[in-house]
Amino acid sequence: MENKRNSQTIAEYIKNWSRKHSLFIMAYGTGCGAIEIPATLTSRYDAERLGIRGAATPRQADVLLITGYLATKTLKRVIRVYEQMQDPKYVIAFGSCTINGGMYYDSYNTINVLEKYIPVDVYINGCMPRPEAVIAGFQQLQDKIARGEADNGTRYKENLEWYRANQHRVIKNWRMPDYNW
Amino acid sequence: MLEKEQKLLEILKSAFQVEGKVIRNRRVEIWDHKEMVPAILLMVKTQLGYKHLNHITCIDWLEEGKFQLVYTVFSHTDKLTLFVKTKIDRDPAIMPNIDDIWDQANTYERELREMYGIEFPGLVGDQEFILEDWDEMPPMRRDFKTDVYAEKTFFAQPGREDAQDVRETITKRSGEEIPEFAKKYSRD
Amino acid sequence: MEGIGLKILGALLTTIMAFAVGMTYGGITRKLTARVQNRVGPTIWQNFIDLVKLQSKKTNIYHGVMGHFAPMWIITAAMTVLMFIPVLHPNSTWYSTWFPNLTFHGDLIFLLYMMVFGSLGMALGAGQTGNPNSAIGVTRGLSQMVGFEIPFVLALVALMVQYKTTSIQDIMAIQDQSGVWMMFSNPFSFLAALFASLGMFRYSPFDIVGAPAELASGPVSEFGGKYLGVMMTGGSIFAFIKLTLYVDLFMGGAYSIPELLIKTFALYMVPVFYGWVSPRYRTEQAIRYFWGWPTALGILGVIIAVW
Amino acid sequence: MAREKETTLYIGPQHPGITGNMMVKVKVQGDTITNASVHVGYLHRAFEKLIERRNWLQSFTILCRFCVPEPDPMELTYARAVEEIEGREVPERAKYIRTMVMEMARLQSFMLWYGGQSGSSGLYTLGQWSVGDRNYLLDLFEDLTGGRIYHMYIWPGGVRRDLPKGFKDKALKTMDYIEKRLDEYDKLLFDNVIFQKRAQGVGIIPSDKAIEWGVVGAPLRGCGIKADVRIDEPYEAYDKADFIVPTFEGGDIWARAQVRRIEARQSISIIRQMLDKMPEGEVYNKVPNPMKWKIPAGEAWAKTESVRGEVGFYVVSDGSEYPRRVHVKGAAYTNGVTVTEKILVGQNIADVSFILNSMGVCPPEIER
Repeated sequence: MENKRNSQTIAEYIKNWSRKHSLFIMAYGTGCGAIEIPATLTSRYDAERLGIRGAATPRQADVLLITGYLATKTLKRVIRVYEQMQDPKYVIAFGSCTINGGMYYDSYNTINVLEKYIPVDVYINGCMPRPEAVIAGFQQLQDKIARGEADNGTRYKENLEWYRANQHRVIKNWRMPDYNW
Repeated sequence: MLEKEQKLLEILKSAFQVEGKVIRNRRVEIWDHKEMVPAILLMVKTQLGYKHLNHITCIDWLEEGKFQLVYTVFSHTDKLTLFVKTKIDRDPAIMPNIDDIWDQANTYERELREMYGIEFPGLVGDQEFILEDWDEMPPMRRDFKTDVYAEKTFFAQPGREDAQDVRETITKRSGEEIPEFAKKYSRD
Repeated sequence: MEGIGLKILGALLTTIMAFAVGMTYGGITRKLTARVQNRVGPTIWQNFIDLVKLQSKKTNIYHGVMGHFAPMWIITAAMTVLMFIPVLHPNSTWYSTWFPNLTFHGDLIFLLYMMVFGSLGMALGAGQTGNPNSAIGVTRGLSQMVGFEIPFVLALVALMVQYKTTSIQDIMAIQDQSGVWMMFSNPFSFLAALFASLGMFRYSPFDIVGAPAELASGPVSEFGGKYLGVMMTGGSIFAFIKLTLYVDLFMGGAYSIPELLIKTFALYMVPVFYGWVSPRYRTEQAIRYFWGWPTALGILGVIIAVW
Repeated sequence: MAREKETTLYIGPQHPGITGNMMVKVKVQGDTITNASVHVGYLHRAFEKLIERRNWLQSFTILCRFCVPEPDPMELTYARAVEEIEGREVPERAKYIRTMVMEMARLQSFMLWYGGQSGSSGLYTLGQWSVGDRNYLLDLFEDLTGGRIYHMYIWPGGVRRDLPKGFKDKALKTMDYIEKRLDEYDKLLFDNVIFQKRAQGVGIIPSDKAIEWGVVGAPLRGCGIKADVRIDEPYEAYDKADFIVPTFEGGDIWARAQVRRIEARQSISIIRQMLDKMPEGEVYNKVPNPMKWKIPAGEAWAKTESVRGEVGFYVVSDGSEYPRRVHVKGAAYTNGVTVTEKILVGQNIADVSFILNSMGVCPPEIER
């Protein structure tokens, strides 16, 4: 029992268990991987049986899916959405293009490495990842949550200056409110 | 065989003294100076029934110092596509505005202004259409080097630098030989 | 003293039951919906898991006083209304010991006023978040309420006229004596009230308040975490209240909890079934819908009652 | 009575009702839209710039990503433009396969449209059904090409490989299943009074302005104008197929939905015909070493009919291994920007997402 709980207190264990089984994903299709999200949520793959369902606004969501490459214009919106989400929050990055730029490595308008701008919990590689891969990615995230290792929000807050510096490098005109969590 | 196409070319030639030719069936192209383009387009739209403006293409001929603009119009009655082509100077690039003939030309021209830096006098609408806070050279110009810019602005994942040719990289990193059948596809 | 202790215990029990039943019904609906949609679906306890998760989220938003106040308002309103609802039939043995709560004679009119309190709290809270989606959602919610309140009130008026009382307990007792449920003695009023219930439960086609594709979940779009959890709790208690009220008024009440569950579940499935096959109405279409046949049926019900 | 306050509402880029990653900025008075502007660019990946740096065949990896819900028309259009410049012949069997693939792509896109149109109006059951059933079509694609969404199957000179064994039977079986399901969808969607009420008289494109505005595809046919690239300029084996191009009067969402309803059935019929009539033979007129493959200088304009309307490619070659310029005019460019801006004015705020879905707006195609 102790081993399974991974030296968490009972309260922590229950919290993490419920977080694991109830993941609200942010309805934001940032890239082409978004085409597989409907497939993942519908009959054949049915992610809702794992407790995964959509949430309409960032306030209610737990998981931010970065479905593919991010244009710099979208990056700005993604950062805003990410900062509006409430702790604990998780980020799943889809596709090769979030890992190293993929086929857009030389494009002037897409970022290459997502991790430099916002912390990422799970990467799902492939272009584009199949629904099976997406579900496998979600399960990896669930394991991570159950172990109590998913600390996306804290990582961001602790290294905020570093992330901000990277973000400012891409977003030249920074007109965004500062959130104080 | 190509009567409709020939007839269209005749009409345009007699009206505007343009050069032109029939490319194949359903495709006719004409060349003219940039000042004449709005007049030709207005005439084909109002009198010949070429009411559908497909798009405006810009081709950058960097070596000549010219931009080639192609206006593609289509007639739903004749099922014919007409290309109105013109070449303009690259610097300064100015082209008469046609968004009073077709409303949707407004977006096409805004895109050209943003991507190639072609000015359309009298064009209204936001300066930004697709890009945001862009302060470099218009990116679709051929002398804009996108890879240099990307390297300068974004972070490359380690391992990207030597991965220009995947097969070479594999041999270098792991010592694995390229199989015989794959060698004929090598770059040099 | 002993009496008060028992009463408090009974009130607590009522609240917990209302909450549990409302949440489970929501879970069962999610499961059934999934089955209709060719899916396996979540467990029927999924709503409880969601609630625990929402409560365990950190919340660092400040949207003004009303932003904090609105969820509390909703849950307070829900619990207050619950106290005035006779959960079981007054003649049943369970009732006199556990569920008398605060029911008194003449409570129907009082309830009519109290029921809108929750929505009011929502409106005030959503108004202060400053999100335009919330504001539009609230406007829509109030418009829709104007729509469905008319057939609902007409049905209740018919009821009060027919039985010449405003006490829910008396209405239940009369139905019991005559042996005919209101549902059968005045079917038109029942139908009018049933149509109104479609609007109350906000399933499709009347989910115009929180329509995700239009308003990004409407009034609650700025509420997350604990706020949303509290709202969810309040909402499920309200669902139980509406169902119980309908059972009390039209189906002669229930003598035991299993009977109550069967009757409420049957009623709950009506809007759910309707929702599966219906797209969403526009606001003015929804109001026109309520002011059409349901209102006519309600008037007919009143005429029959007066007769 | 004082005028109501005008509110600005941003629908998107993060919004459940938006089709993809774009933004519609609407000004509303009460519930009525007084001004709408479509903002794009959130998906700009500089494709046309990148293609200048890829060689003729490498471009295919980029091409299919122009429009995610329906990538095949992009491949076909580009392949046809390249073939026209180079003068490369396509084997007869490849033409039939291409036609079949195009119709399969259209059909799966129709299924996605069923989901979008009903989901945006709150009928989630149908959305779940059709998007779930779409998987069967994607299975066919996987059998045929190896990819679920992106296929890169159509190449200049034909298709990459022949039909796998047993494909015909499987395809026919799937078509039977889909046809049965389509009837069920119609019962749920088109026979539904609420859907009729929502769709009729909403989002009207005036039929006398439609051509001038640059409307293409199903919205144009919904205005009563018979325009379809498949019959205007028959390509591949479409001249050998027997199908009708439906037109409906009205120009509203209802008419557009009706057009798509019939076209989905026509797609099934064309797929069956193609499987039936397909001749034996080669499928690929092989290109030389793709790394050194040069195309003579020239320009070509090719277009195909996708679900959203005509997709046009203007391809320019300067005689080297790399394309000089590949310009893409997606169907959504005018349908989704200027036309949508015009028809949204005067509509109810509740109908924005509904109209966007009926216009088939696909943002990656607009900004590329």
